Amino acid sequence: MTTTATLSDPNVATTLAACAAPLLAFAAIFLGARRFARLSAGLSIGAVTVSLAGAVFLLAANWHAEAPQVFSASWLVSDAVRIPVGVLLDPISLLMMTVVAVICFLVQIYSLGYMAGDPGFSRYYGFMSLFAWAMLSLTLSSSLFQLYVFWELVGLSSYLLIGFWYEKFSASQAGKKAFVMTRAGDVAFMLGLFVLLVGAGTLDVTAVNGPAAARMNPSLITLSALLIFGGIVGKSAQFPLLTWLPDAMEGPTPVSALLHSATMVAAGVFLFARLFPFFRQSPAAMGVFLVIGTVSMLLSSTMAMVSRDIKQVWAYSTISQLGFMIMGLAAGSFFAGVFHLTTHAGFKALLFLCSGVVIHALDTNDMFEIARKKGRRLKLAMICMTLAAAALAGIPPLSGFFSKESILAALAALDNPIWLAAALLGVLLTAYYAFRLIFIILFPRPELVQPESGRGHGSGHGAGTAMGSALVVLAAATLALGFAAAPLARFLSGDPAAAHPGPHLPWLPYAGIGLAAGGLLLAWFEFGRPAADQKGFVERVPALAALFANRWYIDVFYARLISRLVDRGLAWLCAKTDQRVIDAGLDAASKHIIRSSGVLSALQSGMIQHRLLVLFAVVVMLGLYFIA
Amino acid sequence: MTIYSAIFYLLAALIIATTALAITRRNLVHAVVYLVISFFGSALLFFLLGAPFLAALEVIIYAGAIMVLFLFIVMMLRIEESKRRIFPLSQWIPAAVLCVIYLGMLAVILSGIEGDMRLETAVAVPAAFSMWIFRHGWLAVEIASLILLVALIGALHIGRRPAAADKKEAQ
Amino acid sequence: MNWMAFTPELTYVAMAAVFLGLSMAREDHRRDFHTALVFSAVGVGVSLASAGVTADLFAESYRVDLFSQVFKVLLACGFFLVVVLCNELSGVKRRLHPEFYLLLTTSTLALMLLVSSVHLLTIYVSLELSSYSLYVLVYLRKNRPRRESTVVHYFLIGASASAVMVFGIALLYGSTRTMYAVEMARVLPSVISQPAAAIGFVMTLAGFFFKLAVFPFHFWAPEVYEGAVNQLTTYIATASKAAAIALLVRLTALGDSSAALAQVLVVLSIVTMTVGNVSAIVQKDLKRLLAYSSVAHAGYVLIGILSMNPAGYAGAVFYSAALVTLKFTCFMVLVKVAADGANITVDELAGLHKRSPILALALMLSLFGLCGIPPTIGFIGKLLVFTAAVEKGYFTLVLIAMINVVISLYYYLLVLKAAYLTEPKAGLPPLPVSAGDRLLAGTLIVLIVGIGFYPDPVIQIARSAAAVLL
Amino acid sequence: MIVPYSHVLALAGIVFLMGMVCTVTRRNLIMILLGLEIMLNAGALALVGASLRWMSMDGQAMALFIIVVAAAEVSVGLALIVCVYRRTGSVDPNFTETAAPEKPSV
Repeated sequence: MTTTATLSDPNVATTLAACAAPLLAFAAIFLGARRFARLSAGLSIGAVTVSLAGAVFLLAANWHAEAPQVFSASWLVSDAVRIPVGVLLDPISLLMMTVVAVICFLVQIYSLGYMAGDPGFSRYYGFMSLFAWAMLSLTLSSSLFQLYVFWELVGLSSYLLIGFWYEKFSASQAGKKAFVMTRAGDVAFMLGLFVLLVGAGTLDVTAVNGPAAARMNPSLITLSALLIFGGIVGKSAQFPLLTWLPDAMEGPTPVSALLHSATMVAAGVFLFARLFPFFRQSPAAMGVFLVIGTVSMLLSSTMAMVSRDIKQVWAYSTISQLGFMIMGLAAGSFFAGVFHLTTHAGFKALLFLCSGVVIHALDTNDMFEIARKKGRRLKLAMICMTLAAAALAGIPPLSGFFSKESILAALAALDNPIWLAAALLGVLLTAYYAFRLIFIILFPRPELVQPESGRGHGSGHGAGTAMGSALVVLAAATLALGFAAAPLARFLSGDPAAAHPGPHLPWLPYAGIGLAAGGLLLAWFEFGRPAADQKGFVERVPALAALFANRWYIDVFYARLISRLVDRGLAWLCAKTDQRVIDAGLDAASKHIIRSSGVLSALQSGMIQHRLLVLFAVVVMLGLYFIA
Repeated sequence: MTIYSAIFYLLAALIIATTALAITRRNLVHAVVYLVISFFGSALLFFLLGAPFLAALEVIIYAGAIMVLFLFIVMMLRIEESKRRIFPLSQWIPAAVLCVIYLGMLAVILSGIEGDMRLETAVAVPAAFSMWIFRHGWLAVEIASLILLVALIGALHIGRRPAAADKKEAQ
Repeated sequence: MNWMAFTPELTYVAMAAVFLGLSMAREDHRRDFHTALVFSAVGVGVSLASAGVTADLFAESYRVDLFSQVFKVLLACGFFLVVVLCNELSGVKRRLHPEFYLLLTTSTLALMLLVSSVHLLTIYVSLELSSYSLYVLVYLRKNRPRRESTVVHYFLIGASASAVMVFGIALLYGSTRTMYAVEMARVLPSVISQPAAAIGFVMTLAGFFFKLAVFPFHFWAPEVYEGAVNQLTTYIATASKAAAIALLVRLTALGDSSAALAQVLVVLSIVTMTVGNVSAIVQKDLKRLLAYSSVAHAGYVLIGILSMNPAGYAGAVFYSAALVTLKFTCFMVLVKVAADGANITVDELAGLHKRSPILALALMLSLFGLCGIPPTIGFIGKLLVFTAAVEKGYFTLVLIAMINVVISLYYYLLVLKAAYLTEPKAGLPPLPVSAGDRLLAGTLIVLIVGIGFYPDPVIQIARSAAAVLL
Repeated sequence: MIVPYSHVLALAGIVFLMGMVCTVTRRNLIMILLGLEIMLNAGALALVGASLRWMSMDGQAMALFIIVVAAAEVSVGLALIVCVYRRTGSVDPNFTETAAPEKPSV
């Protein structure tokens, strides 16, 4: 049941303006304004302000809307082929749009300070606008094809943004890894869409969530749901594709805040929420999602417990929180997942931006180093970071507590208590690793603190006005957002009671608080108290520490698998063909190989006669195949 | 078996034998001379199959001009005898496999020909053939002349001594 | 005889004659360039003027219809654009410029004759004429190590393909009694069950597979792309490909009813695009990378052809137009960046966005087009081809093709990354881009995006051209 | 009455095969070129046979043009061989492996 809107409708006009503004800014920056850094930043921030205003207006206007609104047109390719394009305004897309617009806006403001003086300042803002456009359009897409296109565009712009600053990123293994892993997920996503198209005959979101799926064969539903979930796994860095995210932290910190915590990686969870009714048709698939979410959440929490790199810790925690969201959704509570998505966007962006201030000022990522350089002197950043970490850990009355609690409630509704247990363990671990980091920085061991003179160049930087204001706004959101649970629940699912799904277990909030406090206390005992030797219990078991620090050897596994299969196999053959043709003359050793090795390697050696042989053989084979 | 079929089989044996000899000779001059005989055999076969004009061209162009050109180049380059195996192992094993598959394909082709009547004798009189060519294949004749022109230019530039070319460039 | 229908070809004959004369005259490369420019511009005009003509010439061995004329316009445009790039033909000795233009002209003439030929004899000799012109052209590059090796490989593979084709024609003729395409279309369905006809048909296609660089006839592509002068590589990647597509479409339309033929083409298509894309990933030399990407695109085009329905043929026609536009744009950037006529590696594109924003933009859009990202002309091409295949039920094939598209995204993005993200080496000046070049780049950008947004007119032309065949 | 068409085709097919074998096995550019000539000749043989089968001249015309193209092929091919020989002193088809790097010739 949807309302079909027309172009003259204020909602649609606002939506289009909000989406198009960043694109126009991107075009303007690249066509002319590139030489004027201030103008570029102004254009970009102006555009994102328009988007923000549009998003807020839409949210307000549709706060009490009864039915989702669809504006669809079709792109006439030819009279036989047409591609539907459109805008779908429903609670989840409106909420996500607002979140994206807010975070984009704040990060761009923050970047004014962070990126000041960078030679690529205007290009940075250009790519930021491109990203904002792609991400906003993704949230509003009415068909899955359109969503896929913007999904890829988001990937592209994130590639551009990361590579923008860190030359080494793209050249290094890390860049390739991020690209290959997300691409692997995208291939699955694409195949899933294909199966869906074949099975349901449409890619329209409302149709897929509604009548079209009902006509589908249940096994096809499961198949396409699992494949589409592959895309989610890739984008949201879930198990088993989780290792690219920590590596992607090489990029500039505002980019990490924007892409790798609040918006881009959350696109995966958004897609889950977007297709929630469809996915729910397949209990088997939902079971798989629950397992994957849980495994990712626990694995990444353990990894975060031993990392020394401040951004890495937040990256692992992002994976783990995304795992929480997926658990909530897979447990059947639409609201729990989306609410946690919203609150997480706020406090995780805050965490990264605070870390950005610290890193910018002290020029190091290592938390012990930060402590040594008296990171706690950066008061605003440290206060905000502590606040956000408390929200992450689920300490009331911060936003994270409420959203996590609703996920716990959703999990408690399941028959099998193991999921709830796993989630509670996750709460404990989260509080532990979050406060481990905070305590290490706040309470450096006195003998290690650097004398006053050697503080480096950083002391003057601190958080400027632009950066500081972004922090304050986010901190306020972290404080306040938790109390918006009931109205949000009414908005999202039309029922305020959805904030507490499942049976009412009076002990559950206390259990959550208790475990969070337990984790906090453990961290205090090991890192915070004056006599602490700042050595975690994990580090006392070397094998365990190594296991966690090496990310459960997932990377090693991939390296073996991929390098054997891809690098050594296919790519090696290709490279070798190439070398043999071009550089054969330079390589005396290869001659020996040609003579001594078997037929196969000779075929790859690029000798003209072997090529002719292949040519003739294939012709003959084709001829035989033809008549067979 | 008519006298014509006897001649055909004789010529076929000759062609196959001399071609086989030609492709296995280590000495290039021998190979070329065997091939000349093979092409003579083909020319006679063309005659038998009613293409006297083509038979003449085969002798004049194939056996005459082309093979003499080969002979000329072989003698001019004075290529020394290679001490290596004439068919390197890594090359002839796959080639042998290819042969077997190819012969299989040939057998399938031959067995699949429908209405395999014996060929009647007939002659395309050169005058009629030429008339036919110019009536139906006029465009092809013109294109062929362009091919020869391009080949001429190509041979001229490729075969030119680099030193001479450079000297001229330097002037 | 209707000579009007033959004017485009006659224009190029005249051009060839003029350059044959000039090759014996005094050396003057500006004169050569301007002459070529004028003639090729006239060629575009004449082929546009004769676009609507239909005729049967030369004892019906030569057919002028909408299909052939569309491709002639495409070829004339491609040739003209390549000549425009020859402004700084520094890869060829100046003394040899007339020969260069002469052979380029004969090759274009041959391709034009090819797209109109409906008799196997004419098809064969036209194909040979264009091949021989290209062999010699590849040799004309100066100061290129291993030049002989490149030409020898190209020549041997080409000659082998043509020998296979000759034998295929012999088999085909032996079982169908005719060499006229029209009659063959009538006879072939009744004899395609005979192995001789079927195998002869596949072997006959070999010559075009060679031109289009379909596996296993693609071995020449990387070397020749790398070894040839940049302008010539442009020509091989655009005009020569378009003509090969035209002929493949025309010939495949003959074997229309054969499911086995479609199967053969499915296999070739899958192998071709996979080999092309996987090999492209490891390439450093930009021209080599584009060579492998051409191989991959040959695979995509085959998808349209093997669908064997009007939509598929129209898709293939559209795709060839898209390829000409996109590939030409890529190579134009390459030629401009490598101003001294040398080859460039992907890394040497570094900082292109600073050295020349418009060229960088053109490169980005053409690469997006080659990947098939909407809204570009390349996306529409892929869409048409894929929908045609899905219509015929080739789901698996389309899936594999889509996976290939995703793989190809990787190396296209690497090029893009070099152009946009890496900083240029210190001391590299901005590229001098003349007003004419800007105009050309701008036009191409508008074409790529404009047709991408509103492709309907072009699709209609492609459709009516393909309708002529059936 | 001569022989069935299939016998002519068999002969042509075997000759084609021999040309093919020569092309892919002999490590000598001249022999490779000879192999290509043999293959073309086999094509001409099959065409002339088919021409007689159908009593039409198309096949013979095609054979005629094959001879023309063969002449062009040999002239270009032999010129290339001479060129390669000048540069490397051998006619090995894999001459790139032994070729000395070319000196810049300006």
